[in-house]
Order: sequence, then C-alpha cells, then structure tokens
Amino acid sequence: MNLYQFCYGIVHWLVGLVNNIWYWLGDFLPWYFGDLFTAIGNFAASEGHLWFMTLLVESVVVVVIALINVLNFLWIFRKLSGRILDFYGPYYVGYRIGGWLQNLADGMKLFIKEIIVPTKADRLGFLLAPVIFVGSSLTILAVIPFSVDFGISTSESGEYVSAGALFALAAFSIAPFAILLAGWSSNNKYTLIGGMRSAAQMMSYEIPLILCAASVFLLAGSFNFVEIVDAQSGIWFFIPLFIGFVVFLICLMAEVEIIPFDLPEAEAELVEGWTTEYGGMRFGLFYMTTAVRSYAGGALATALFLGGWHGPSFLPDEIWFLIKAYIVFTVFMWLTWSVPRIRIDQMLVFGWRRLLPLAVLNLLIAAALKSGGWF
Amino acid sequence: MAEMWINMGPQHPMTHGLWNLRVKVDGETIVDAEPEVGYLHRGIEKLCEARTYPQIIPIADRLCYGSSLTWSHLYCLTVEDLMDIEVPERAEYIRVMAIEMQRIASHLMWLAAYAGDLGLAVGFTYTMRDREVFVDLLQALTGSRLTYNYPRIGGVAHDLPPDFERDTVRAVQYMEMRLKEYEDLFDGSKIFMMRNVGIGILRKEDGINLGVTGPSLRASGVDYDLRKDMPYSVYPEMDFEVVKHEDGDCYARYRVRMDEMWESCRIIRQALQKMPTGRWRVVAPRNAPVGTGLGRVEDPRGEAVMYAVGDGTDRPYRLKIRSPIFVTVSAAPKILVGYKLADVVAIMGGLDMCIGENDR
Amino acid sequence: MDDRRKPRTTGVVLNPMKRTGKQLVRTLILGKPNTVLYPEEKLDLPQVYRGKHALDFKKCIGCGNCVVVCPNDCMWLEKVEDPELGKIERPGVDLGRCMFCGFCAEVCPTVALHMTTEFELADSDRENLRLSPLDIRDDSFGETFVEEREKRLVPVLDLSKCDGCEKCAGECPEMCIAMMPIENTGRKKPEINLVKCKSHGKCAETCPEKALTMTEVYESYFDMPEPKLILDNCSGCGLCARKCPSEAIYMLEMPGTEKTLKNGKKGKPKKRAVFVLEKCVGCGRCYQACKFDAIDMPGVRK
Amino acid sequence: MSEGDKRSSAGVVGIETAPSRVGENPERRVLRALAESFPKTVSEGTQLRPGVMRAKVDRSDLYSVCRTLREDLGFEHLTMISAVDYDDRFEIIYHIASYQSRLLIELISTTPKDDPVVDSVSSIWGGANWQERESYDLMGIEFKSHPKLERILLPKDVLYHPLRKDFRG
Repeated sequence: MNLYQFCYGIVHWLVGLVNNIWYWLGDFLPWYFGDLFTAIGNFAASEGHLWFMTLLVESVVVVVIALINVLNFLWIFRKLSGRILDFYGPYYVGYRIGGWLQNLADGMKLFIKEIIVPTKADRLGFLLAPVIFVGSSLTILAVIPFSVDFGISTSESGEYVSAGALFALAAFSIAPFAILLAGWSSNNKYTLIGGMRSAAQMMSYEIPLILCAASVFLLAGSFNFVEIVDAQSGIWFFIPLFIGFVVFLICLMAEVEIIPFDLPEAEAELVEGWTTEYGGMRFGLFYMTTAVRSYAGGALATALFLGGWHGPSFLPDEIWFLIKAYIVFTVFMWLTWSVPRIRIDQMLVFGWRRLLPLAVLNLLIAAALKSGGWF
Repeated sequence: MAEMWINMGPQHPMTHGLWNLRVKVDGETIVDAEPEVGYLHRGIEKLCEARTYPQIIPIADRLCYGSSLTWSHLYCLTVEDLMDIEVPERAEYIRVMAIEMQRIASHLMWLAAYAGDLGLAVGFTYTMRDREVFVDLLQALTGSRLTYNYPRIGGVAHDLPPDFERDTVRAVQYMEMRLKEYEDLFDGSKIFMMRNVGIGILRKEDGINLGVTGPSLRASGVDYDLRKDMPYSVYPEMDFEVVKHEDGDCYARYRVRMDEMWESCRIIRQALQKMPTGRWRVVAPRNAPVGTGLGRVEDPRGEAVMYAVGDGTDRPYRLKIRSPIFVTVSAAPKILVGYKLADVVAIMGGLDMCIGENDR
Repeated sequence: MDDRRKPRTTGVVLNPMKRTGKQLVRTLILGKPNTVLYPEEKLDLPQVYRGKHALDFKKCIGCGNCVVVCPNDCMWLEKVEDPELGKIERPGVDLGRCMFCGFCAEVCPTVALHMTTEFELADSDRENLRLSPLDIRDDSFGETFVEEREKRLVPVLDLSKCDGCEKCAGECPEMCIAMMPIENTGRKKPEINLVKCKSHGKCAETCPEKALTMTEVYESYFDMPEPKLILDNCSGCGLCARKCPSEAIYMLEMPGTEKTLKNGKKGKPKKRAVFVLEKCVGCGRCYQACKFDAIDMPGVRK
Repeated sequence: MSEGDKRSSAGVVGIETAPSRVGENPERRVLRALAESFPKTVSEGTQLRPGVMRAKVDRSDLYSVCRTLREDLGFEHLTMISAVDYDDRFEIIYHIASYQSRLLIELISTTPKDDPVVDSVSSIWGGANWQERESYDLMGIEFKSHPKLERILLPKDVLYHPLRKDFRG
C-alpha cells in the first residue's frame, strides 16, 4: 500500500461519514435545500473531489513528516556544532532525549516576542518577504518523495509529479527574490548590502547547480524523482559523476547560505545581513527556513546522486533516504565549522571561474556516458 | 551602487568594544575610512591623581581586559623608576613568567576574536579553551581570572603556589601541541589564506611614520622589540628571538603573533629554570620623591609607555598612559582604503583592538 | 624551531576538516566536551582566589586599615556588640562596589580579614550586597589554609610595667635595643630595632617586670605612616589611647606639672601620650581622634 | 642567535665614556649634535639611563628641533606626547625613539599658563596626529597648524579640559 491508497482510504471513509449528514439533511429539509445538500453529497463522493482531497491530505502528511525531520536537523545542527566546537549543545530542555526540545522552547519564546516593523521600512515588502521565503522553501518539501510508496503521488499506481526535480530546483531559486525584497524593504544599509550579495551569490551559483542536476537528468532520462532514483538501482550517480556531485554539494551550500558562503548574513561585517531588522518569530522563521532548505538540499543530493532510497533491505526505504540526507547534512556541518567565511568577490570568482567549467565538464562526461551507451 | 558612508559601530560585531569605524564604500570597495573613539573614556589618568600609589594598581589592570597584567606591571615599573626601588630578582622572574603567560593568553584571545570575525567559530572556541589553561595558571598564581592585581610596587603579591612549576611545564607543552593544531586549522585552510594573504598591506615607511608599534609593525619588517632593544626586568637573561615578517599584510600580522607565542613558551620555560629563590617583595615607600618616572614595555599590542610625575606626596601628580592601540587605530584609514568591505574585519581584527586601553 | 611546520594548503579545506573531525570524534564518541555544566559541577578554585570576604572577629582589632586602603571606598567600620568581645568596631563591606582587589586582606596587620573562594554573590537587590560585619564573620576561616605572610617573633613592650631598668638592652645579642629617654617624664623606654632583631627572646627572659613579651607579628608589606606627638599641644586627655586599636599609646604622667589647687593641695600631674611604635599599625585613628592637633601623621586624612 | 646577542649588548652600552669623540657613546653624540645645531634653544641635555636622554627645548624652536631629530639623527618614532599642568607652566613632553640606534629622547617644552600653544609635529610624524588631539582634548594645549584639531575622547560640545589641575568635576 502506498501513501496515495492510504490517504484515499482515509478520505473515502471521512467523506462517507460526512456524506451521511448531507444525505440526511437532504432527506429532512424542504426540496430546495434538500436538492442542494444531495448535490453536495454527490459532489463530495465524486472521484475528482476524492482525488483532490487525497492530494491535500497527502501533502499535509508529507510536509509534516518533513518538518519533523527539519526539527531533527536543527537539533543535529546545534548538537553537532556544539560537539565540534567543544561544548555540549542543547542539554536541559528535554534532558532525556538529548535536549531535543530546545528548538521548540526557542520557537515558543520567539512566538511571544513583539513584532517590530521599522518606521521607514517598506511595510508591505517587509511583511511579505518572510512569507515568500518560507512558502517557497516549504514547497520544495512537497515534491520530494521519501520512497516509491511515500510521497505526494497523483494516482494509485504511484505516479509522481513528472517534472518534480525541476519544480524543486525552481522553488529553490525563488529565495533570492525574497531576500532581496527583505534587504531592500528594511531600509538599512546592512540589509541592502546583504540582499545585493545574496542576489549576486544565488545567480552565480544557480547555474552550476542546474548544470549538475542536468547531467543527472541526462543519465536518468527523466525529471521524475522516482525514475531518477530507479535509474540508480545499479550504480549511484555520484560515482560516474563525482565532479558533478562535489560541485553540486558546494553550490547547495551556497544556496543554503551556510558558513563558507553565508555572505548575505555575514555577522562580522554586516550585523546580521539581510535579517538585521527582523525580530521575533519572523527571525525564527528565517532560522527555521535555513534548516528547511538544508533538509531540502540534503534530500535533493540524496535523490539525485546518492541512490535515493536504495539500500540494504533490513531497513525500510524511507529510513535509508533520511539516513543519506542526514549524512549529507552532517558533512555540510562538518565543513561549515572547519572554514572561515569567504569574501564576496572571491566567491563570485570561485563560482564563475571554477565551478561553472567543472559543471560543464561534468555535463560533457554525462553526455559521453549516455552516448556511449553505459546508461 | 553610489558611494555611501557605513557606520561600523559603536554597536557592531566587528568592533569588539565600543568604537565606531565609519567607512565610505563604493559598492563593496572602501574609498575612505574614519575611526571614532572615546565611547569608553573613563578618565583613568585623572582618577589616578586622586589615589595613592598602591591603589592605582587595580585601576591599571582595568586599562585592558585582554592583557591586564602587562599594564599593572608597566605601572609598577614606572613607579619603581620614580621611587628608585630595587626589585628582588625572584620577583622579576615571576613577573616575566607571568607577563609572558599573559601575552600568550592575550594573543589567544586575539586569535579567538580574529577567527570569530572571519566566521571560523571553531577557531574561537578552541583558542578560548586553550586560553583557559593559562588563565587557570594565572588564577592559581594571582587569585583572579581577568583583573589580576598581581604586581606590586617592589615585587609581586604572592609567591608561586605549590605545584606551579609542574603545571606550567605541562601547560607549555600543551600549548606547543595546540599551536601546531592551529597551524593546520588556519594556515592549512585555503579559505583562511585567501582571506589573509595580500590583505591590508601596511608598508614599512607608513608603519613607522604613523607610529604603529608591536606585532603590527614587526609584520611590516621593522625589527624592533622593546624586550630586546630596551630591555627591562630580566629579559636580557632570556634567550629568545624577535619575530619579524616582511610582507605587512594580515597574514604576516597573524604569523608574527603565532610565532610570538612560540617565543613566549620558550621564555616561560627559561624563566622557570632560572628562577632563583629568595624574597619576592620589598616594602615600597609610601611617598614618591619629586621627579619623573618612565616605564616602557612591549605590550602584546605594541609599545606601552607610562610617565609618572611625583610631587613628594603619596599620590602621583600626573600619570600619562600611552596606549599602543590608540596610535595604531589612527593608522587604520591608511591600511583600509582600497580593500573590500569584508576585509575591514580582517584588517581591524588583525590590528588587535582593545578599547579599554584605547580610550583609557 | 624545528617542530614548526610550513603551512600546506594543497588539501584546500581537508586540513582543518581533519582537525575538527578529530575533535568531533573526541567529544561525541570518546568522551565529554571541555565545558563544565556549571550549576551542577564547579571547578576547584585556588587558595589565593579573591572572592567574598571573611572576617575573624577574634583576631580583628578594628584598626580600619582595610577601610583606608580600599580603592573604592566600599568598606566602613561598624559598631557591633558581641557577647564575648563586648562593644567593638568591625569592618563591613559593600560587595556591590567591591572590585575584589584584595588590598584589604593584604593590609590587615593581624591577618583577620581573608578572601574566601566563594564567588556566587549575585543578588537582585543592591541593599543585600551591603554586608555588615556579622554577615562576613567567620572565626575559623584562617585555620583552613596556610597564610603566606611570614610571622615573626618580636618583643613587644608593655610600657605600664616597664621601669626602665636597661637589663634588656644589655642582654640583646644583636645590640638592637636602645634605652631612649621619654621627654618630660624622666623615664626611659627601650626602643627595639625590629630590622636587626633576630627573635632570640633574651630580652623577654631577663625582663624582671615581664614588660617585654615575645609576640608573633605578621610582616607587613605596606609602608604605613607613623604618628608623631607635638608635645606642646598635647593636653593629656587620653582620647588617642582609648581610640588606639593596638594599644600602642600609653598615657604617662609628667612630674613637675602638678597644678596647685585652691585648697593648697597639689593636683594630679599632667599626662602625655607615649607611642610604642613596634605595636603601631599605622591606622591613623589617634590622629583623627585628637582634638588639639597634637598628633601629626603625614599621609592620613582627617 | 648571535645577531640577537649583539643587538642586546648594543642596547645596554655602558655609561662611562671614553675621552675622545671616537668612542663617544651614542647618547652623548645625539645630545652634542642637538646642542651644536641649536645652541640657544636646546638646554640641559642629560643622559638618564643607558639609551634614554632628556633635553629641554624652547617652544619657538620645537618644530625645527623635531625635524632635525627625524631627518638627521634618525629618530623616526614619536612614542608619546604628554602634557603636564604645573602651577606656573604647562610642560609638553615628547618621547621620541630611534629604531636604528635604539635610543629614546625626552624633549621637554614649556609654555606659559595663559598661552598654551606649541607647533604641531604631525607633519613630521604621522602618529603625532591623534596624540596631539588627545593633549588638546584633555589638557587644552593648542597645536599650531594641526590638520584637524578637534576633541577626540570627549564629546565635541564639552567646554572644559579635564586633566587640568583647576578642573573640578
């Protein structure tokens, strides 16, 4: 049974339950109301409505599970940072589960803080930017399946969004717009520079990222996550496309904005970069969204290069998928805490002069492999 | 982007204290800079005129939170010059050992702040952790962790505590092991080198003319260290080298301080070996004679000078303090112009700002 | 210098990653991180640590040297009544102003004031930080550690017993006792050169009146001011002798100054103050107490 | 190490001087050079310690004395400018060090109480700029032809000079 069937069952049962009321009302009330309610009941029982409701329930299930993983990511981020930096990390809140509840406690604290909009800020842009940033990042989570049977599929046979990978990459690159908006609308020099840096950075790193993903699409012959992962059942793509894998990881770090590339919020020179003027839960949302994007990045790297949910069968597929994503994230963290921040011009030079040629080379290798008939 | 002034400070993560660096940027390139200081001016020079000579020692500690021992040591040297006191030899050795420990601790704190500025949080925590070793030693020696109040006019406050030699030798060994690790962590990192090599070049002539002293000047190729060139205390007895680099960039400044830590480890070892027995303190007279006293030491940040005028009472008539950072920071515009905004943190971090002694 | 290595950046970021990876293994798998979980575990503090004050009421003589030397004016003398010691003056301390420099403990002539290793002193109310002498009283603290300042056995003179027999001066092997006449009283008192004294104790043994006793005195590193008597101004009221915490001032009669009363009898002779400087702790309370400007003490504020 | 030993022994050269000028120690040489160049304005040249000298300079000639020190005698580092407020005069004390010969000279210049003006030396040593501003700020000494003589440690609207003895806070 896959997730679609499971959710379909739930929706079917729920609709049946509710339809009892509609039909009873239809029988009970006078004719002009009765027909209406009967029509509603009929509509609710129709295949199209059931399909739509199933999709909604599916997305809720998938996104909630992904968000729980994001909480885990935050916890790993703090715990691992602590251990690398030689201290304990979260400890007291949720003492028995290793301080896991610390993020929830921080979230609650941030929720009760005042929302401050600077007087001279552009109010609409200032309030809209977090929404765009968070919304676009959450959208990525919806299209990445955990396994063949666990994702937002559109039919009983497990049909996923056919251009899911493209959709994910597209949603990934909405963020600079939100950052630029946030930086500009805050009416602060630091945020403005942070936003500008973010735009420049995202633009220069988006291209190698997409080129590396394109080489995977070339080998797999599809934009669909399930088909891409199925194409890796023999050999994971990071072995033939090792250059692409490394470039992809570096670009992901730049997209997620963690330390060697966290120039938009370089706290030493630009106080907190583009998030300087945001406080309370808005800042908390930005913080959480960084974890969401880390998770999405790890999941993308897993699905595109690390064989997705393939693994020895003693663990379920979903767990394999998560383990791989966690490992990618751990490597991110490890690298993050080992190096200082890079400078913006060096970063652009690195992006355009090093990563882009490598990504093109990687694409050539992929094309050669494909035309040679190995894949 | 048009040119605009950016205030980096008074409340800014780069400043490590309360001062303001106004930079004029064209895009991300700095075209002009203007430091503004004075936010932490406490009037210590005036304060000293109202206190007796021993009471000023804890005030001198408060001049710099990073290396308080060197300042109280400098104050004691100045007053000993004024009063013409002969300090027992054991006290001199203890002082030299303690201020070299303080130098290591101060340089480690600088390295921590510098690493933090560059975004290397690991560098911050590791160096602060290893600084703790020396702070613990100094705590066992002096009784406090930050403002030690240890040197006295005519000696030091306490003798060495039991087991101190053993602990010190261990700490120095640990430190030398750690220094190798830092060289992997910093020098071995391509990104660190990219951020440092060729950034913030201070030419030799500019450095001399602008009065820059200490490690920042030695990184520009001037071979001048007061410990060698105008020896005070028992530094002539010690065998160490003056560290010098020719490049004058951020990396050279970093390198000079790292090498100075090696030399300090050597000095601490020698001071322990050569330490004589005997008294560690003599009674200082209450009143100073009419005259002047001059103390001039090599602070971790540069050349620190105090000039005391005595008028025959138990309070100094005037105490002038020369802070090395006060002069060094006035050279900041010269170094900053032409580099990127992100280099401000590397350059100003590399100069090792300390606002306490800067504003006095 | 051989153990220094040249930097290698060929690994790009692998060198620092090696170091952080080692640290990760060390903290995550092998053992605990370096930090201390503070409220649960506390670090050992060294003996010389300067924390909250502790005052030994029995050793303290209430001289107020600590009050004088304090750079922040955070100490004061307070009148306390003790069932054992009677009415006494003991110092209190305002921890809100204290900067824990330790001068008060260092200057204490009887080593009654100590700095303990207690450092958790925060309070939400400023008033609670003003500690009265009773709050810092700890009579047994001094026994818990070895005092660094050296004790000396020195002969201390009780002038009320001394009859000026000069035996002590003859016995001293270091020749450090000289008999000095006291002006206007016709008596002599032994003056002991404490720098030369080697603590033989012969003077105390030979003294027929037991006026000299060997007492343990802590060395002082502070050059304290000494009082000088201006004899012409002295009215012989004896206020300074009552105020002196270390009982270094004796009021001696001056023969030949008796006034003739109305009934023809001779009255009591005038008195003058005599200082036994070996006992003096230099607190300046005699100077502050004297209403006739008969005591001069340079460097002390009235 | 041999180089370092040589240097340290050169730094603490003995105070006793040979009678001939050939063996004259560097402190005496500097003082004599100053006294010969400015016979009227430089006075009381003494050697305090090995490597440390003191001389008094009339304020009218301060700039040219400093120029000579910088350009001819190799004193390229201005260590400290301190001002002292005496009952009848201000003393402005320049500590100037030489990196080449490892010397330090203490130049004392005096101004009357009602006219605390001396020449600025910030065109000779760039490092003098802020130190002169500090002396102006705290002691009220005015430095002629200083490029930017403003308060530096205190706010710009303060009216007093706090380190003067007649200042009561």
